[in-house]
Amino acid sequence: MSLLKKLVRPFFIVAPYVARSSQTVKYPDERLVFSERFRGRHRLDLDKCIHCGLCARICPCASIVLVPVEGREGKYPQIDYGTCSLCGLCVDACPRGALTMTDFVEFSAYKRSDLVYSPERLAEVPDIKEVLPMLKRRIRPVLTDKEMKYEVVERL
Amino acid sequence: MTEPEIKPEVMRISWGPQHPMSGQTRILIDVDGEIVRRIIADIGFTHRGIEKILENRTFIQGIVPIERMVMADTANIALGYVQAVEEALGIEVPERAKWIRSLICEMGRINSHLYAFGLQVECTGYFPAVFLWTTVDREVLLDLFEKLTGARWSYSFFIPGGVRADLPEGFRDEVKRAVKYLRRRFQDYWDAMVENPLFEMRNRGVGVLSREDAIRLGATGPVLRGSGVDMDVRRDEPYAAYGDLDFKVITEREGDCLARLKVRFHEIEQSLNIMEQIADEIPGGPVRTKVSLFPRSKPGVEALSRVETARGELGVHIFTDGGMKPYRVKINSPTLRNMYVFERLAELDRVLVADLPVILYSIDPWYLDCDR
Amino acid sequence: MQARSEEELVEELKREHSDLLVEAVVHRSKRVSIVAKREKLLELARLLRDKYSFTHPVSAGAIDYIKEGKMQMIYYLMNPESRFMLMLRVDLPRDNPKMPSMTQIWEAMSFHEREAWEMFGIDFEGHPNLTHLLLPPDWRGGYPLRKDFKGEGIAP
Amino acid sequence: MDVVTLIWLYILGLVRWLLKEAPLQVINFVRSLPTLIPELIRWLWDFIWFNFKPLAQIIVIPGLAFILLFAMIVVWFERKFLARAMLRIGPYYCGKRSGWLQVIADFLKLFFKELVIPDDVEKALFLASPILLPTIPALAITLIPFDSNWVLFDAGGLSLPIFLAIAGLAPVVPIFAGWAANNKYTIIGSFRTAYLYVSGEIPLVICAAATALLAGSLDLVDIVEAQRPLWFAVPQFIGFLVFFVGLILEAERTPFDVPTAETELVIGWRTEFSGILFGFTMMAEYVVFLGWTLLFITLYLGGYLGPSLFGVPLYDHIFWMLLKLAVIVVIVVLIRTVYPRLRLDQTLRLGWNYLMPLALLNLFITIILKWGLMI
Repeated sequence: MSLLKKLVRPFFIVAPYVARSSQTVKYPDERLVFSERFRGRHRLDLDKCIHCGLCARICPCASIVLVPVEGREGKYPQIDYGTCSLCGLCVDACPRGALTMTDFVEFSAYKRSDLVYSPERLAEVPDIKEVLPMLKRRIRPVLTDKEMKYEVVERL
Repeated sequence: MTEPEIKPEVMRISWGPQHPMSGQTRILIDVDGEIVRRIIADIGFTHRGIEKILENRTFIQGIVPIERMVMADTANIALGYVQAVEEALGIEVPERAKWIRSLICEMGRINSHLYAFGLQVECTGYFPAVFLWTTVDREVLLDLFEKLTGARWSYSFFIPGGVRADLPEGFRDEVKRAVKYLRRRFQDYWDAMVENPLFEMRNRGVGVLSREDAIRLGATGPVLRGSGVDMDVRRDEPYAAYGDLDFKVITEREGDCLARLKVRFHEIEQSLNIMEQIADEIPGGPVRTKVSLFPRSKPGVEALSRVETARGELGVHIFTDGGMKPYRVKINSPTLRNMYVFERLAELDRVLVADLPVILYSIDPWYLDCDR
Repeated sequence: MQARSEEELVEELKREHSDLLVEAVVHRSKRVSIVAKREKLLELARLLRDKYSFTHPVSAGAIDYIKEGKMQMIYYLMNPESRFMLMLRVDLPRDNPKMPSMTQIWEAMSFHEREAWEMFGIDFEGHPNLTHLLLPPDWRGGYPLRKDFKGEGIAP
Repeated sequence: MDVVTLIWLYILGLVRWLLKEAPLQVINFVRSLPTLIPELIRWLWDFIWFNFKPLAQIIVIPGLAFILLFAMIVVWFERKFLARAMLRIGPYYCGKRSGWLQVIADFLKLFFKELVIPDDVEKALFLASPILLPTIPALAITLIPFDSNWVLFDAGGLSLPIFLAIAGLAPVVPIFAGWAANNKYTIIGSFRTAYLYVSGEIPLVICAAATALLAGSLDLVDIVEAQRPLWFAVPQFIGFLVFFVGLILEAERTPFDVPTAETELVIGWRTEFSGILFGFTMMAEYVVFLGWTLLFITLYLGGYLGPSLFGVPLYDHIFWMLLKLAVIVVIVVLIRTVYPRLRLDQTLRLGWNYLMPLALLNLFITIILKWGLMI
């Protein structure tokens, strides 16, 4: 008898799942809002940088190189996102807080050379609407006792 | 690997690396009809020379490459390395940092066990419903990781001298809520799968590894505990905050695939308990002692740190020569030990072709860990 | 078999089998290191397994001391009762690293010895299947983990 | 006369005919065209008119369109339903939210994919078997009565045996296919198929025999009509369950999809097929499933019979058949999410140790029942 119960019970557990809300994030249409500490693309504050080169020294992937910038003195970090692992050690090492990390993750490019971000390019983060024109809403996971849902934070 | 000779009465099947279930390895099996006579594990497809890479990185830089060993269980692997570095360099860690480390390690353990659990279930031939459920539940943990460390997978969060940041605001409540949610979910798994008679038929008595064999062949982690050996580094040699935490070491006596699955299942419960304890009782204080970014070691020091990762015991043995980089890092990876057990299982127990993926995933292989 | 503590084991070994070992120290709690004489290694290993019940092999690996001109093979062993890590070491000359295979004592050392064979060039006598484990079967590039291996360093 | 002279005579005769007679013939034909074309059209019209029903049956139900549509709808439903059970969405962008176009897109993709034929395969058999695969069960489907006078191939009193005979041919093809592909996975898969069919088909045949015995006829229409007072699922409950398990086993669906077990044998005997050949094997799976399910409905669930109130039939229609089919599809798909796959030895043990004795018991009960009714 208990065998029969065990055979039948899974049906009653699985069947309600069909009615539950799906967990898929429909990415180009909607995008998660990442947490504050999220380690995405860097942003470089050119005015704060003191050209110490600690970021380049600590980078485990050797993807930071110091290059000169037109119209400014000293050398500034240039990051190759083809090798960067977004570990954030450079941000930790930065003594003046010139390097910070944003929640921008849309890196993909057609050429490998496009992944090398010059200091000027690092200084500004593009608006998300430029990169993802089809983005309709930003969502956030919300955990209730029974299930995980996504709630819409902002409609674009 | 050069292939050993084939006996005339068997057929050799090359199982992987291009196979839906083999993963990044090749397993040669000699089959006689449906019975597997011999298993030969041909590992090394993902060998990246992490031990050599670590010799060329400074102590702090080494955290990033070593995390690439096991992506599902980054925290435990990184902790092994960081602890070895701390021991070699003589760095003290504040109490609160230790607790945060334990919290992340337990979350990582659940994450990894859920992955293993889902894969083993899928191997028995479930349409991947359960695997996807575990993926969804891992999402809860990944969100927590993201809030705490800033990354979902390879959070280079542990650093010699502590952790990189304190818990964010309200994080303890979120941990408690996640624990509550996950507890409720695991009841579904237990009812729908572990107690499913067909699932039991596929797992019970399959790939039996006796206690003596488990010790003799050097099994580790859930494989060893599934065979009834009560061995867990967290308790035998407490590191991080495990000395102050209250948990049980789970063992099962049967030594078959179901026992290993149950060990993982109950370990997840224990990890949830630990998470709750940490959220309740975490002490205050600083989370990081000031350590130079480029620490210099004393010559001739060696430090072996052992941690219990989700796959078993990981040992990181660091030798220094006085430079800024380690002289040699020896990694005792858990999967390599378990792969040897897997290779020998065809001799110890009757293995059918259909049992092969179940046994393989019951030892929870992570080939990147195995090949390093 | 009564479980011995680290100090007890070291003292007993020193007292009774001083002819088999060069050195036996307790590094810290739970870490014992024994340096064996190369020619008496098998005897010591058998003793450790049978008398001191170090039946649980953990791992093995080598280290290349290029300045001293030696290599050290380290076997990590564990007693399932007393649970401390025993490091059984044996010094080998760098120009002729040859030693008896420990697979005769601990079967599970097979993988680790194959790894040491391909990475360091240590020749294990009596190993049943000394073939490449991690490296490709046609690897001719030398021994990667030796210190004089001309590998690439950190990429610029 | 020798042969050469004969040939010359023949050629000369032909030339003479061409010069003298042929132009007259052509002229006559052209003259008679205005009368001939309406004749032809009328003849065609009559042909279609008188043969409309079988033609419609061949094309629509239970013919090609129905089988293809069934395969497509089940594939779509399975993907969508399983995705929901896994908390996913399933096909989404192709064909709005429902993703129905995805099935067609996949079919087109399979159709235009490169056909990779490995070097050392048995070429003729390798190419023929995927085409034979869906054909054989499709032939069996023609015997199923979709209404009391909607039987495409009315074999009368032999329809049940012929169905079983044709459907029993189907497992031979995978064995050939697996052997022809000359691959270790396909060989193991095809031998598993052989084992599986032998253990599954005999209980099915015994169960079918029991229903025929109860109905007193081997004609499927008679069997359906005999269920008018009560569906055979009730008096033959054991047979009903055995047949249901056996039908999943025959269709190689999830608890018993041993021959194509993905986790160990890639996809079993289908491993080497590519492009449209793979598409055919995929379709064959659904056609086999359809065939056995239709027989199951016919034998146990009253076929085309609608619900009846106290013995008064409400409305018999093909619609009921399709409705019952849909319900069974949902149950079988749900089983796929709930149960793991059994091993080969466990499947065989189930077949021989449980299904076979139960089927015999069912037959025995039926005989007693029939005997009791006769007395």
